[in-house]
Amino acid sequence: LEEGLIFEIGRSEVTGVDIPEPPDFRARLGGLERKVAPDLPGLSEPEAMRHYVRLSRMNYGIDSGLFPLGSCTMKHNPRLNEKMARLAGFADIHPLQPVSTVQGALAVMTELSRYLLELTGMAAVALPPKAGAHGELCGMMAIKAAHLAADQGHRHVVVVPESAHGTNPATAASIGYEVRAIPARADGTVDVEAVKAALSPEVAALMLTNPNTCGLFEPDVVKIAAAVHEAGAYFYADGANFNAILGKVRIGDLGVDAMHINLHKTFSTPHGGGGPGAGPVVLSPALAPFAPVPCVVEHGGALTLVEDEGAAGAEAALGRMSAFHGQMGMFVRALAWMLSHGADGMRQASEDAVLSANYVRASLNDLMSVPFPDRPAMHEALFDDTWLAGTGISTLDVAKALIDEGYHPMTVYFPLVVHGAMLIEPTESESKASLDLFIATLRDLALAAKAGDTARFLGAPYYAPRRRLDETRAARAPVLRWLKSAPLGAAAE
Amino acid sequence: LEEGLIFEIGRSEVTGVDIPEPPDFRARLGGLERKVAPDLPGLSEPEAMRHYVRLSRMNYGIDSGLFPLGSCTMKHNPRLNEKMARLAGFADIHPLQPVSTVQGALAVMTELSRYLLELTGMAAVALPPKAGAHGELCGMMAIKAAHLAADQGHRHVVVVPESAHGTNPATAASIGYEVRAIPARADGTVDVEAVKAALSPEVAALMLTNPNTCGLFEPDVVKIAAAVHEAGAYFYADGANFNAILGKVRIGDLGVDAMHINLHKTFSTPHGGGGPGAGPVVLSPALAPFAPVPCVVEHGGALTLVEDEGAAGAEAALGRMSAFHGQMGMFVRALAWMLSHGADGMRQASEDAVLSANYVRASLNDLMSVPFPDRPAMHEALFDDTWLAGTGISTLDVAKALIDEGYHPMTVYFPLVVHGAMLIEPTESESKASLDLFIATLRDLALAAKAGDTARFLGAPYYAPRRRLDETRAARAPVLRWLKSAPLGAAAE
Amino acid sequence: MRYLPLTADDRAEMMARIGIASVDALFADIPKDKREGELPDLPRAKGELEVERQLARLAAKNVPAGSVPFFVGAGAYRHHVPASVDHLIQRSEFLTSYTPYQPEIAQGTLQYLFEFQTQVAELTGMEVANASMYDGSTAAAEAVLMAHRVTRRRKAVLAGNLHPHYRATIETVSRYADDAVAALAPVPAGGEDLLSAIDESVSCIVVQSPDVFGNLVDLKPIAAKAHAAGALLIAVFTEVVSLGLVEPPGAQGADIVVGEGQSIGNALNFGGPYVGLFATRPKFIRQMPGRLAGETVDAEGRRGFVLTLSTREQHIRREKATSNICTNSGLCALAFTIHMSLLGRTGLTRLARLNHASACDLAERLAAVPGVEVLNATFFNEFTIRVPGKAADVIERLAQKGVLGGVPYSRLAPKAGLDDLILVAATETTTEDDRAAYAAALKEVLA
Amino acid sequence: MRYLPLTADDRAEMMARIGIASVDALFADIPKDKREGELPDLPRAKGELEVERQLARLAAKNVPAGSVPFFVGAGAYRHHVPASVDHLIQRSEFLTSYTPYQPEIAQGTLQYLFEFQTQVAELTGMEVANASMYDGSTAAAEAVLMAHRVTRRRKAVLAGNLHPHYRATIETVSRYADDAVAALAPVPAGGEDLLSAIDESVSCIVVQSPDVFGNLVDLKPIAAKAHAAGALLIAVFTEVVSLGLVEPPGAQGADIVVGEGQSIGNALNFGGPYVGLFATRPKFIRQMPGRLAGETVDAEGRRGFVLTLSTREQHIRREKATSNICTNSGLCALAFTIHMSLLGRTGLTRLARLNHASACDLAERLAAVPGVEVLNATFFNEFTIRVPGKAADVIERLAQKGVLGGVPYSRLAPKAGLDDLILVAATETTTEDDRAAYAAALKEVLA
Repeated sequence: LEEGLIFEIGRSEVTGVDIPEPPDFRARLGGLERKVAPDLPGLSEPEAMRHYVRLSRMNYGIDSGLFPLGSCTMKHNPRLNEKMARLAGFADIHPLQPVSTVQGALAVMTELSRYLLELTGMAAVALPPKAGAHGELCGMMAIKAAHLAADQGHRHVVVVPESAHGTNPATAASIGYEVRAIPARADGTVDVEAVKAALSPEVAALMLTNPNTCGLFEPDVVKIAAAVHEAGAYFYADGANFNAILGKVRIGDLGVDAMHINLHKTFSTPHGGGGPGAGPVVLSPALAPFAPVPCVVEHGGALTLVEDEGAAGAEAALGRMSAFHGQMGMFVRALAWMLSHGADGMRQASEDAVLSANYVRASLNDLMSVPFPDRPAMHEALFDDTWLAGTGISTLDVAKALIDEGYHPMTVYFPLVVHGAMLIEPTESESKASLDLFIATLRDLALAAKAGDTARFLGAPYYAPRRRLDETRAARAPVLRWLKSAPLGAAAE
Repeated sequence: LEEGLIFEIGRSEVTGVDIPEPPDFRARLGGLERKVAPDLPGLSEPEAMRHYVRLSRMNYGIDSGLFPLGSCTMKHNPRLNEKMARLAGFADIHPLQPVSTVQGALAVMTELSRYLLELTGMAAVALPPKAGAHGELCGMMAIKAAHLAADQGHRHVVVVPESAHGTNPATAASIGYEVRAIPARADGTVDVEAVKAALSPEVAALMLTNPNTCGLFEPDVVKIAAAVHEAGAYFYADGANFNAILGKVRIGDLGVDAMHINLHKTFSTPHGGGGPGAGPVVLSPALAPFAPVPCVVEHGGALTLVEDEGAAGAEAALGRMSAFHGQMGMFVRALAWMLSHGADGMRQASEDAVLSANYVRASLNDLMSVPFPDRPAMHEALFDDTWLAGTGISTLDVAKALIDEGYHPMTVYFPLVVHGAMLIEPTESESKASLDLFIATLRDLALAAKAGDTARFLGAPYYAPRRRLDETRAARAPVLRWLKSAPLGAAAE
Repeated sequence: MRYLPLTADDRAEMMARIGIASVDALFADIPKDKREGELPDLPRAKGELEVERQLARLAAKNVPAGSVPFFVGAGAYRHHVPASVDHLIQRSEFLTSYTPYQPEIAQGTLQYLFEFQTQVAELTGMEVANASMYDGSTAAAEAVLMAHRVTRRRKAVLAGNLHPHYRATIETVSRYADDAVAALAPVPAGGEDLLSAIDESVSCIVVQSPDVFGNLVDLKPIAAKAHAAGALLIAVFTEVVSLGLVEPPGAQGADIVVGEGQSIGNALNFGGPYVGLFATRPKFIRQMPGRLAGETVDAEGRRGFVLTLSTREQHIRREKATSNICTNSGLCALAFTIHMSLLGRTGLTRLARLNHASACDLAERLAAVPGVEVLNATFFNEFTIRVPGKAADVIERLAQKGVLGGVPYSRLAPKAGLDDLILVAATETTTEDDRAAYAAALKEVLA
Repeated sequence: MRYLPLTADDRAEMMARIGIASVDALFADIPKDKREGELPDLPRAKGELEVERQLARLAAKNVPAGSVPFFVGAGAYRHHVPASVDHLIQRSEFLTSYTPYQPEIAQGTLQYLFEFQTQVAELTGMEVANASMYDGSTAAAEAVLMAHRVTRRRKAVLAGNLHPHYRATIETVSRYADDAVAALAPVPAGGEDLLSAIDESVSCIVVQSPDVFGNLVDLKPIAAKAHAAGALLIAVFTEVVSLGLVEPPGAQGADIVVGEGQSIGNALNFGGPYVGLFATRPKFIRQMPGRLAGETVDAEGRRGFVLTLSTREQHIRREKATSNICTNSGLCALAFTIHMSLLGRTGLTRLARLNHASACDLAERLAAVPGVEVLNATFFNEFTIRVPGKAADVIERLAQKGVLGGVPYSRLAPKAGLDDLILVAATETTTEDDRAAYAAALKEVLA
């Protein structure tokens, strides 16, 4: 399967869009006309259709097969949600139309908020953040804003467990916080004593993922929250693993002050090859006043938008996260998912997700090593590479061999606290037959690895659109765009 | 790539559609309740999505690559047309709603008719037929109706050239006509003298494809039409090859009395793996009164439907071809294609289609044998298997080898008048680069065949979802449905 | 033009290869005086935006079923189709593929046809089904032709309560094939005497159940009488969802079962494209029209599917073919198969029950409207009411009130002298509000 | 529940394998008193039909742009997107795929990102672009942070005619990073003095062109002054279609170019999801935020693509990352790439000309309305009018007449004291009838 680039297929005199030439064209551009038209190839529509269909066939998606990526919740993406998001009443409205003409859109935002608040037991939700990491940024800004408002501006440290997502320290650092890491216990959970030891009057917040990145629920989370609050700090929870606990526990009841929610994980909005996401942040009563603008408020039966920092209802707002009001297209999809599941279906979804992960773990633990076997897994099953010792095969090799079996690999080498980690999240949308086939495949691979069939692993994948790619070469002399003549790499150094 | 059947994947207690149970259910079925619920497996939505996506990946479509099927006109299927056909105002209206509530639908039918009449120079068009063969049936019924009305019921013979589509004799026979075949000339065209010799007072009609199935325009078509008319018969034209002559010649000007038009060929409505099609029939003034019901008529500014045979405006109607009014969904798509191309674009499309076919022929005629080299091809390039003589490779083997090169095969063994025929129709929607690649592939195959690389052909395809399938076994003991236990084949004999 | 990839330069190069100076040289075989000089008298090419505007304007002149209380049936039914169905049938590999004559690269199509055939057979209670016909009415006409071939007789009897369009379709085909048709008179309240019409001259009797008025028909005695006379029973349905709740024709002795499959997976589409279902007994397979997908193995022994028994078809037997049908309803059959796979036994049963309950509720409400009589003793999701005065006028006045209240039987059969009957359908898409609105509007119209 | 494949039997078998009697055993680590006993206080599961009805009801409460004469812009623009674009981005393999961390089975995504990067670079006149940001405003904020890293200075100057939302986004990020921002006052008619704001303390100056009022800005002198002071010029655009007609920032000396890409391939979506474009010079690549697709070869020497330079990113460098951005706008970038591939140079140029012509015509018509003043000497497809009285009131009254007439500047910047200005946009989707209707309605409103 080979497919050229549009720059090789297309021609600048061809176009796949028929646009009339305006009559009597006169420019009012003040001499700033483009001197050289952009050198962009055009494709006729048949050519474009074929090109992108062919590219798509080099991809793997949830619809292709099981997608066991830990911490990423690749679940079924209902097409109903796509259809709903494309209703003209949602897709063809402008963020700056008069609010009287977008009451239905504001109602969607209100309804989505209600669901998120009920599921989390929190006081407020900020819808604007555009993805999980953006939500983290928003939540941490709210914490900083709260400290500033309380004359606690000197708090400049954020405590983050070693097992955290990379975005956590990156987010904290990006708004000027110093990151203080704490190690995990041998059982994969955070030690409340280690937290206490790390806390001080300098600490602004603790950032914790719960269920954590080892796939475990932090049993001491309530104590940790209490310790954090006692130290005058806030408790930020990473919501990446929210899918394990819908309808089972409300994070507000655990003492969390802020958590972002990846609508593209738990609430099934499509990952789309890396976005768009949406990362609403739920906030505790203490942080609620510091939510960013805009927000929707009800006013005499009509809904309206508070768009300006400092306006009534947004006096303490942390500011603005981006233009306009957030990822409306994703809100509609997530709400459609919630309405479809209902309270009962959402709890069932979490139970099934957790059940499936534990089933996978229980079905493989005789062949693959489980670093933290003593606790039930949540919606992810974590393995390390102890079982590969002496085989000459690495975690990465197992991942690539899985591709040859028709699967997307699991998450590998994360969390960092486990050596050669393999993190498997089947989600609730796999059938038992599908899980059984996946388990059988992994068992077969494990036996092959132990039997010394190294070629099957080291050279893998053999049957994918590409064999392993030379990432070093890509990074050493980066070629980041197509050029007629020489690659850009040389110049880029 | 393997994928089980739904009967192996699904379970009867699973459903992918959530439907509430009606409260207080009481049946008014008079004791005719179903005793055993149908043994139908259900799939949850994620399972169904994956199953059919995987099945689709075992298919080849126009969007996958060039589709050079002669006589089938596999051209680009614009997605605009799909979008238009799905507008609620077209897709969500019922054929028996009051006509006052479907004026736009009737306007589409009227507009489509106007385009078809203008392109063909004919007097009337019957929209109801549901596919090309159904249109043939309709056209031949109109001819029979006209003869009956003129006391010419004794005419019981239809003259059909040997090179005709199989549907032509099948259609004629299905309404009681005897088929009289006439041979083709050495140059691939029909001999006007042979036609004259076959004509007699018993002859009801001549059925002719023009451009013919050898890919040639019948140069004597006007003389043939005159001879047919002189003999008191009608001239039926098979419209399968209409794509060659849009805006170049009007078949009404050639003396044709009836022709069906495959909207799924010339006018780009999708083939969809074998339908649905649509086969409107255009009629000459002599046959126009005999069109079937229903038809749309204008009446004081409003459009209305004449649905009943014998009603005013349909006194001579041949009857009804099917329930309701025809393939509306296809009408919208075809009209969208016509509006998009316009008069200029349609003529250009035909010119490009013919140019492309001749380009393919001119690029291959040194390696592959052209049975009728003396005339320009129309939109198809015909080869025979003379060039394979002595190689031990058949036309079928070449077709299957083409699959391994990533192409759908051309039409093979049709027309029957040419030995080992290969009929290639590139259509206007291929770029020159695409044609050049296809030509290079065929040249490479031709050279390989001549060089004696028989394995590449006889075992082909090697790289498709399946190797060659055992068709004899399938026909000898037919297994036409899935059964839990034994195959049906035994019982079927 | 966005659909035409060739540029002027491309064309020039291609002409050079062919050895011509102008593309007109390729059209030299067209008699010169017949070639079109001017372009056809039609508008020039339009951009997508313009085409979209023009067609959207026309679409806006129609009243979509979903926008009003809607009760129109009589052979086409409004059901809810899951979004996933329409998404899947638009996959390029399904939408833009050809008839699966090259099975190695058409297993997707062939396998779903095999699944479709099995589903149809199971639903109808028959052993085998084909890979689809154009629609229910043409399937019925093909069934009659098939019965003639099987019995070597040439006279069909049509029940009076057969959908008039189906009747007309069969009559038209029969007339031109010089076959005889005896069509009985309609009996709106059901209870037609069909047995006395069957004798040894008859090839088949065609009976619809639920019939066009909505009545359920007990097919068992008819099958018995037909078989005793050496004739076939052709059972017809126009609402496939009924088979989720009603005893299938196959269990009642039918020899051929045909019907309309539109309800599952397919939109109303103003009457087409739809999908004809066609099932029969194993002994008749080789007389069956239409395509058939069959199971086999490939050169490596893997299961695979092919079109089979094609010796029945027109491209092999030409004038001896079982039918001239070539293109069928592939994509509509796919929609049917996917929707039915989603439903499964559980979903289909629930769907059928909900339809029936919706119609039962509506019948009660309408029966309570002064002057209205519900004729049916039995029905599935459609029944017939008698109204004072002309049904067509009532329907028109209901439409003016924004209710699409059903089909006047007189529209289907203007000469039947049954001008006061309305066929009324309700499905799972009909809400309680819709039903209440209908009763209220009807009361007003009749007041 | 249609999305959950497990049956009760499945669950029982799975629990048996795990060795638990109840699924609650798996939640044992949740403190018992914190576990939810009752279900959340939310409605129960709904069928697809019901969900569709509920959301369609909400959608119907909005006024879609396509249903009225529509002139709203100010950072998001209504354009016509070919049907093929939306079809293609819904292909399962694009829609349901993950970030392409496993390049062997993600070449589709990686190749289109490479195409996207090249298109963005070419459009902006820069050498390199990343694989997209969330939107234009967050891209602008990231650009400022990048300028700080490059210059090791921490003060940004924002032009007064920068979109107020972009300004607020940059200010918010800067405030929490303890960086300084100097935002100038708006000059609606253009001709802002930007040069005097640049000195050696400044890391960057952020200039939008066309600016929020629609004026084109000559960036060349600003670039010269910035470079002389050791600062970077960050050029911003909110309407990418303008780059089909207007000299690109790269040709005018910009160091970083950011902007909103929504106009190409993406619907209005009430503000999101959109796609941020981000381009810069080769020497700054390693300071660039966001993902990058790069070309390489596979083990068999075939060309392939990977995510590269990931050492910049958060999952490698954690607290030292260039940005915390992780998920970006993959699918919106795909829509952009496909639409741009269809347009090509020819289509984009025509599209830009048609937009400009539409706006020019509208400006003339509105200028002719008594009391209305068009402020702009130059513009692309959006300009500013001054109306007597409050712009917000005028817009509201236009809306009541069914015309969505633009954005009151006061809505974007309530404290700017510019309450009589309306930003008015026209695109290729604006018809002559629309423009005439606007002028007529405005005349009435102001009368």
